[in-house]
Amino acid sequence: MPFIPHTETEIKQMLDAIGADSTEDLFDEIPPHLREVSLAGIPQGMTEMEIARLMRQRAQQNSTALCFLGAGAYEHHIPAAVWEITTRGEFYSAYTPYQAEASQGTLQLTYEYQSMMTALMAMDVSNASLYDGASGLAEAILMAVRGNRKSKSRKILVPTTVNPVYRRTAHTIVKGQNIELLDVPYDSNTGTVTLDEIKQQCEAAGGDITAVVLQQPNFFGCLEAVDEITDWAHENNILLIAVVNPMAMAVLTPPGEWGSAEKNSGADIACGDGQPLGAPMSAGGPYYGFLCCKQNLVRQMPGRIIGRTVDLDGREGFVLTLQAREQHIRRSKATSNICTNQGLVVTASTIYMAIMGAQGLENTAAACYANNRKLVESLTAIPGVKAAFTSPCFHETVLQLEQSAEKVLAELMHHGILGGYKLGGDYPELGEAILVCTTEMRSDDDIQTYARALEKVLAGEPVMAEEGVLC
Amino acid sequence: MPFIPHTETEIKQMLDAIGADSTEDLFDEIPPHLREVSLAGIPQGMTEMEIARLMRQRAQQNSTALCFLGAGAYEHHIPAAVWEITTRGEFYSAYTPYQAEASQGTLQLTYEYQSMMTALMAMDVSNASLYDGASGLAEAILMAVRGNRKSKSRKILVPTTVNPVYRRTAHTIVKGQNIELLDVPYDSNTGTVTLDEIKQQCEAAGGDITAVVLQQPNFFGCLEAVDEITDWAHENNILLIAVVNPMAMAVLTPPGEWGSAEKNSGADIACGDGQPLGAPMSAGGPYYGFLCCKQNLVRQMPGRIIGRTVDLDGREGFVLTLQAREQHIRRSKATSNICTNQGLVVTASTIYMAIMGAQGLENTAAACYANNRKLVESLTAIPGVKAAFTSPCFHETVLQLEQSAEKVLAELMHHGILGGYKLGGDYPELGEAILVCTTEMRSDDDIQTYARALEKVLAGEPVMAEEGVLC
Amino acid sequence: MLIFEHSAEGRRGAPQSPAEKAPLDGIPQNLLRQSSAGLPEVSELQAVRHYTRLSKKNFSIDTEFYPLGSCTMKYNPRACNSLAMLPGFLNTHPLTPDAQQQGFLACMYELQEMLCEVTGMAAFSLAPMAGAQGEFAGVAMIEAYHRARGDHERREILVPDAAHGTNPATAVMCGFSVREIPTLDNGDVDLDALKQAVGPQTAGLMLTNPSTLGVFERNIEAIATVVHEAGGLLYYDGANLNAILGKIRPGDMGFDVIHSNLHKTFSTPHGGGGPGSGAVGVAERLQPYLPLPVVAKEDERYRYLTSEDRPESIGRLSAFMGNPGVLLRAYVYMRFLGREGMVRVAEFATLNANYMMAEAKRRGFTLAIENRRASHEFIITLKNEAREFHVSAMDFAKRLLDLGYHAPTTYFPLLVPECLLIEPTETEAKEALDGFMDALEQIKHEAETNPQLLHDAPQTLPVKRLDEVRAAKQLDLAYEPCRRQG
Amino acid sequence: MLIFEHSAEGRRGAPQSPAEKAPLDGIPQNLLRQSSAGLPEVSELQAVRHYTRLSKKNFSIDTEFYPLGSCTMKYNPRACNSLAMLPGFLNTHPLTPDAQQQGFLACMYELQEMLCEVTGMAAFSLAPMAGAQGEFAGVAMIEAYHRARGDHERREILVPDAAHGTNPATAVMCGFSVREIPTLDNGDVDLDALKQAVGPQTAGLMLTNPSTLGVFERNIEAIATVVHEAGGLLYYDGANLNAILGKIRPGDMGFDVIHSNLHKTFSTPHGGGGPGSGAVGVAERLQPYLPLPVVAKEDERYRYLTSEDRPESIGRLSAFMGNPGVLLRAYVYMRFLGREGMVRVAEFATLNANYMMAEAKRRGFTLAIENRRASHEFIITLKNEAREFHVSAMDFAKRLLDLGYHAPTTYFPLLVPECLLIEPTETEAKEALDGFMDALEQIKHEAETNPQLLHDAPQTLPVKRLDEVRAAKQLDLAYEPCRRQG
Ligand SMILES: Cc1ncc(COP(=O)(O)O)c(C=O)c1O
Ligand SMILES: Cc1ncc(COP(=O)(O)O)c(C=O)c1O
Repeated sequence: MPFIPHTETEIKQMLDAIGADSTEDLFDEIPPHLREVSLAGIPQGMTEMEIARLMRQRAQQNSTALCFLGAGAYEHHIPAAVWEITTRGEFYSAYTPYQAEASQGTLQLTYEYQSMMTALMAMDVSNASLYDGASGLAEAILMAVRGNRKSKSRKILVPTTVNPVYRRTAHTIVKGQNIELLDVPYDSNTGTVTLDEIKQQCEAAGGDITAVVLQQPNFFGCLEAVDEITDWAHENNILLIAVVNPMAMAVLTPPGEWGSAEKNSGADIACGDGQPLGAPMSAGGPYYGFLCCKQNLVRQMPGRIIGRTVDLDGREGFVLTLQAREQHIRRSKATSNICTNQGLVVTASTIYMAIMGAQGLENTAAACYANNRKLVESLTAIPGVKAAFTSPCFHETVLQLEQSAEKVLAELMHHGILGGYKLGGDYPELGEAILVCTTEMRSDDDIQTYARALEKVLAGEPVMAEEGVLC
Repeated sequence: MPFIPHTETEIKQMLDAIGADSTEDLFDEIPPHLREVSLAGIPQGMTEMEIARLMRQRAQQNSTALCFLGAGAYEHHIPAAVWEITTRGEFYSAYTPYQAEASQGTLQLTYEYQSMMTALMAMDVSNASLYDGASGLAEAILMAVRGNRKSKSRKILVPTTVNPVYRRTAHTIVKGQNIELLDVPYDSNTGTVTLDEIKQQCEAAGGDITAVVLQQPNFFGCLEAVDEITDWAHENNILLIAVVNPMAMAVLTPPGEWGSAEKNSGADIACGDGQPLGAPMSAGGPYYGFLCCKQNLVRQMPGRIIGRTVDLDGREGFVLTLQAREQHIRRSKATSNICTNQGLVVTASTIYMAIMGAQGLENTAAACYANNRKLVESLTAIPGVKAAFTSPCFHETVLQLEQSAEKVLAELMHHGILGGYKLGGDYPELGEAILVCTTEMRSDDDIQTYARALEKVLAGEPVMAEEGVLC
Repeated sequence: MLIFEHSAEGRRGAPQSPAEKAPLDGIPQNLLRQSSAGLPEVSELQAVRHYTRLSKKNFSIDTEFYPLGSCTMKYNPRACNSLAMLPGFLNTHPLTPDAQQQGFLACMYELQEMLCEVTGMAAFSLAPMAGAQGEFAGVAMIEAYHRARGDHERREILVPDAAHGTNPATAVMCGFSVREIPTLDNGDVDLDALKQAVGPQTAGLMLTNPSTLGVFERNIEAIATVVHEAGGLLYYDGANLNAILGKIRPGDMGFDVIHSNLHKTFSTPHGGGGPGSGAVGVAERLQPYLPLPVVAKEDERYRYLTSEDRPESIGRLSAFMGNPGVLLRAYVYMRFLGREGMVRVAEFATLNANYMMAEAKRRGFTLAIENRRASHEFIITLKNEAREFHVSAMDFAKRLLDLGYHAPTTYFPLLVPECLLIEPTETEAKEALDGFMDALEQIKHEAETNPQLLHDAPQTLPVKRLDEVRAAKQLDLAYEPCRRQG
Repeated sequence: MLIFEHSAEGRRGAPQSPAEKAPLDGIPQNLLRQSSAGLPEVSELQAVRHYTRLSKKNFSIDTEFYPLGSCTMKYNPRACNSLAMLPGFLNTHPLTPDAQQQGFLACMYELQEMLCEVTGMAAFSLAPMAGAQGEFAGVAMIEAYHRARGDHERREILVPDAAHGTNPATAVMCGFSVREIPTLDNGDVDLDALKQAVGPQTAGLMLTNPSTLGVFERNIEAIATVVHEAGGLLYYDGANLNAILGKIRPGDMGFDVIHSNLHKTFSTPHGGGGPGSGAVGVAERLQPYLPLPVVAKEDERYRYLTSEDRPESIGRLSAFMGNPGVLLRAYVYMRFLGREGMVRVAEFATLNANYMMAEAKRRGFTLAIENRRASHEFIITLKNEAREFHVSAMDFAKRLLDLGYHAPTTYFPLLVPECLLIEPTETEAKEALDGFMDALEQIKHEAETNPQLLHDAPQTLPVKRLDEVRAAKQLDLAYEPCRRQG
């Protein structure tokens, strides 16, 4: 019996102690006519040997193409130590640290995580994680609505340069609470949002706006003018919600430092997806959403928070704190319903950040930037390919093609290349545009491979058998 | 500086404490003219990202063929838990357990290993491992020579059904001590050695023989008549050294029970390669040699031995014991020069045996046997293929071909099949014979795949493109 | 010691990033970070040692018996981890065309199908990333269903008072108000109170069955009838399916929508707090509203359904596919179990719980609910011990830690004073259950003779009892030098 | 508790083998096992928990500073493990045709080449599976060399008295007799004694440099001349190359043959006792005798050399290719380090050792050898403390364990009374070295004021001091029910 340790003798002893004749008796409170369950549609159990073989086959059916896709998930190098330690049984198979004294490992690690995130974001406080970046933005919006007592509107300005899936997800989650997300169009020249446009939308909405969302780098990879928008928001009692790529924050101005260097500057809430910091792409997850805020918003924070305290002997120790915000105490009045979060991925991410260090992360981020510049240079040298926007980018760039983006990407796939993300669906105005991404993983060779393949594809050359890496 | 934690400030502080101006000064006792070392032939250092990519490419250049090769290394299923626990830092990065109190993990585990091996082999004592099966046989022979005080000859009978590489390795290692290994030919009908032949070789050698070696199952996969040979050896004051496949011992009579069921029966020494018990094939290692003996030979045992004892409070604990046999104490009079052994593989093997349990191991061994029967049946149904010997086999069998074994194996490789081991090199008398092996890993489908491929190859059909799994 | 306290400026021990920083020219100065990123600078060895040592300060299934009620702390098979982490899965970008991730999609499709089969629902979405998000999806679908029918007045969700805190919190997130339904002493929902509560304002009822009291709701069919007749829908909080797997199916009980915590019943690891999966299943009539993505099979090929296929979907809950790595682990686990294994889970989880309950009674403990079968869990109340010896359930819990056992859930459900909610799961051997009961009995004896031992517990862990009040008052949520300097 | 004590007859918890046993018909009854195989029957969870808990009873590099002299306990990069365990390597059968394992063979070839470069030898074989087997190979080659020249009288190997025990043991295994050469107080070999000892019976000298006393042999060139002029060969015990990597090469010092412990200098893990690799390198004239297999490169393809290519080889030392998994780890590590990294190993290993030696002196400890540079290690002698306070080096060692440090090597080399041989390695930060020296100083103080603390140590580990005498007298080498019943 896989995973069941009972012997016949023990079963007998246990039933005797219970005073039952068979295990079937233990289910006698269930209405008998409901107890006729057939699981015919579920296959028979397998041995580990058989499953391992099956899963290896399945894994092999997935692509091993050279990845120039980003759009919210990024292929970064993850040091081997990260997941080897993360999957140690003591981290892997523990529950939420409700018994603090028996969970100091997870608790201290999470406190360190919070510290790292506040440092990286230059914010005051971080929680212990939310599900992912998209749902994290929803929580940030809910938090802003609770936190901005000066605004009654429940209206949030969301530029269309914010990841479209994030916008859709946020909508799903906040709509039940009568919160409105209002689009702000971007400048078709720069690929970024302008303060003028934001002002205009604010006025159009009646002038009372609860918060404005700003993504840096934005979905097009472009860098937004974060300082002036942050200052304007604060002047108008609007909270600023930053959505950022944490890897980029090693080299870009972090949300806590947006705006003029005055007392009240900086984003009020910073959120995003922690995936770039140690989580494999893994077909979409598990990643995690991070959430940081200024001190004055801490009691509006959803999710778990770890605090440092002392034990009876005055020794330092760590506990779950401010639990009165949470659903298991506050029930219907909680800041959120979140309970289970993405703890193990946070564990990995913390170890990742510790191993990389500030300098390591900076160098990695700078390499992403430099590689993307090389890629864009190589690709835009090909006739029929040009950069769509003028703004500087971090590690993603929108390229404008003269042929069908869909077809080009499909042909690149035949060359074993994941060539980028087709933008026409969410941004019809961009036509045949693709979003390409280059991390530190893409070598000069890889970039040349892409350039050569794109050249051939655009020239209509057929794929040679030996080039067809996979389909 | 990869792996070097020193900062400039610390280096300065440390040099100051030493009273040196630079690290170069610390090497001033080395003759200066010898200090001009250039390592131009060594490539520059790489980042983990780069090395990971290189190693993944290298790993992909290795074959993923369907394996019907045995001949001393076997593809068995290894539960995922085995190596996940084995590579925990506490096992992985510890040294030999010289400080017993700080090494109870490794020590107790090794004591359990010794217990499992004595149980599996039905012997009195096991050591903590030797390097591998081949060198282990050499140590067993040296041990027999030291242990058999009744024989002066230093002559050992070794049937040619013992793995040829083991015989060669043993020769390399024992020859310096004037020990002679004498061949005993096998019966060309049964593929096993007969008692008559052994007696004959014993007489030819002058009647004084120190030990006789017997492999079960033998190199041809055939089962030797272990009982009568063991009895005869003991009647003649000859020690019996068993070389066995430990997986097979789950279903075959273990060495400690060879011979008539009398007091003195059983092999005196049992050795072999532990690879089938949890070690991946890994291009040849690391595996480990196991070595068991009867109680009276324990002080002749080479290698480490763990004993159970008590601490100051009477609590059970484990220590290295009988160290007076070993080189670090006994120096030139030690039982062997072995120091580092194969500890981590033994760790894996112990966990493997614990997870499998007696019944699990039995079922696995029985599946190997059954699968091999299926394979042999399928293959010998093909014209031009027949079994070479009449004896029952465990999971390997010698097949006689009518075409060049070398060519057939090469063509099978084009079908993505490692078809077996060519015996003609070591056994010219067998002509175009191959040794095939089937473990529990080979499904009925795999067996049919082999049969179909072999049929085509023997019929001279060319390999179709889509069948050519790899070359 | 914090990792930051091992840090030294200028240390670069790791071979993990380019040694030199590429120039960032082209980015305007004001957009470039001026301060350091503030992460610790330690060597790889220091990091490995620090986190390996931290890990040793955790209790976990792999090291201790962990009978935490309502959390289903069962063995997490190691193969589920290693097979979910095969490079072919880890290296798949989520936006890879469907045709190039058929291996992964096949697993997801089959997982949906198996969940339908075992719960009796018509369709599943694997999108929700934990139980609470599954609840959100479920309640949002209830809302969408009523709205689609023009039934705009149903603004109330009913929740038994024994419910998990996520239930009321979820209802509110979806814009509903919450009304609590009381529970009878025998553990069943107060059917009369329920009848009083339902009405045209009722959107639905969220029910956990077996309830968090560890008993099966015997009136489930009557409850379903009451709610359905009032025009409401039935939500099944299937966080814990362990006790009913293959024994009874929520779909057959009349539920319209359910979520299942794959990180409990299907043994994906809890990871010290997550990630999980709260896959959500629905009856036929709710299928159009399922959250995306969902995987469909057409002509032996698998593909993600989009909002074009499902225009009425409540939408997306995450940027991609929920938590695929968790889903893969659950998939592997279900293939391990197979049809027969599922039933065994229920049988042995229930056997273990009932055995421990019988033993608890035999050893003189008071059960929260008498004369009922335990489901996968049961409750001891220590109210007598609290009154007589001034020891609390928390004291028992902490003392258990000293004896090498993780404590059961304490103070939940809120209805039972000084309670311990004990869930052994099916993967624990009798030896572990007996050891735990011996420990509990010993502590009971200590409470009577030497209660200070309990108050002072734990003594053998890295820290003694921690000051939670101070933690909440003198907030220290990040290492000082890391906090925003402004 | 032993794993056997968790066993219960009839338990089958593991999904790891076919549920049914296939029939064994066709095998004669007397060849079939009648008894059970005697392994414990535990569930997978029980096994995982048992061995996870056991692991926690070990000190290791990943958890503690481990300055065990002569053992080079440095950081074992985790990537070396994960990359050596890629399925492409693990699933390679050793008898796979060379053409189908080019990836693996390429690594092995390059490893040979890098070892040649860093040691200054002409050729390497990776076959030996640990240092001792490397020594065996080396001495066997010396034997083969003399024999090939008809020089049959050279039956003696010279070994300094400071040598590791494997050296004399190896010489005897190869059929030689051993003569010891004394060491001077300054740590150098007694050159006069050596001159006396050499002669026509001299097959060779085995030398460790830096010696096990932690100092560099300054007269190495003179020694080489003496031995070579007497017709002997020079063997370099390169178990510890850490102190000289990129600084001086054994080949340049005049050595004819060397082995290198890849599990020390090149950081493959010690694994609680192995496996290791004792790769062996030779000067041109010994190349024909190298043990097989060796990997050659021809026309950009790699292949194993066989005895047909190398008829004079001393032969094989193992069934296949030594310890490939270990070799792969060493290969990855060397690619990490690269040219520059090698030199850094020597510099920082030496810096750390000299710093600790200076600190030891400053804190009032007696050094075994005064006024010398430390190599990668150095020796403290506690003979004064032993005389004055009746505490031994072993007491110091055990007390260090209590303070969270693995003890240095004790009582080796045999020449130095009450010694601690301390090797910090290059991967430890100053913080760890200072912590250790503080602990040592504290213990010295305790020895003076409260020596009982030392005698009673350790107190904080799973067991107190163990009775080794009893272990050796009342032999208990296997769990009773497992032993042969006869
Ligand atoms: C009954 C019940 N419902 C809901 C939940 C919430 O699930 P999750 O923590 O996955 O969000 C839990 C888990 O704690 C639970 O036990
Ligand atoms: C100087 C010296 N020589 C030889 C050896 C033997 O090496 P191994 O243990 O790998 O056989 C060692 C290791 O302990 C050593 O330190």
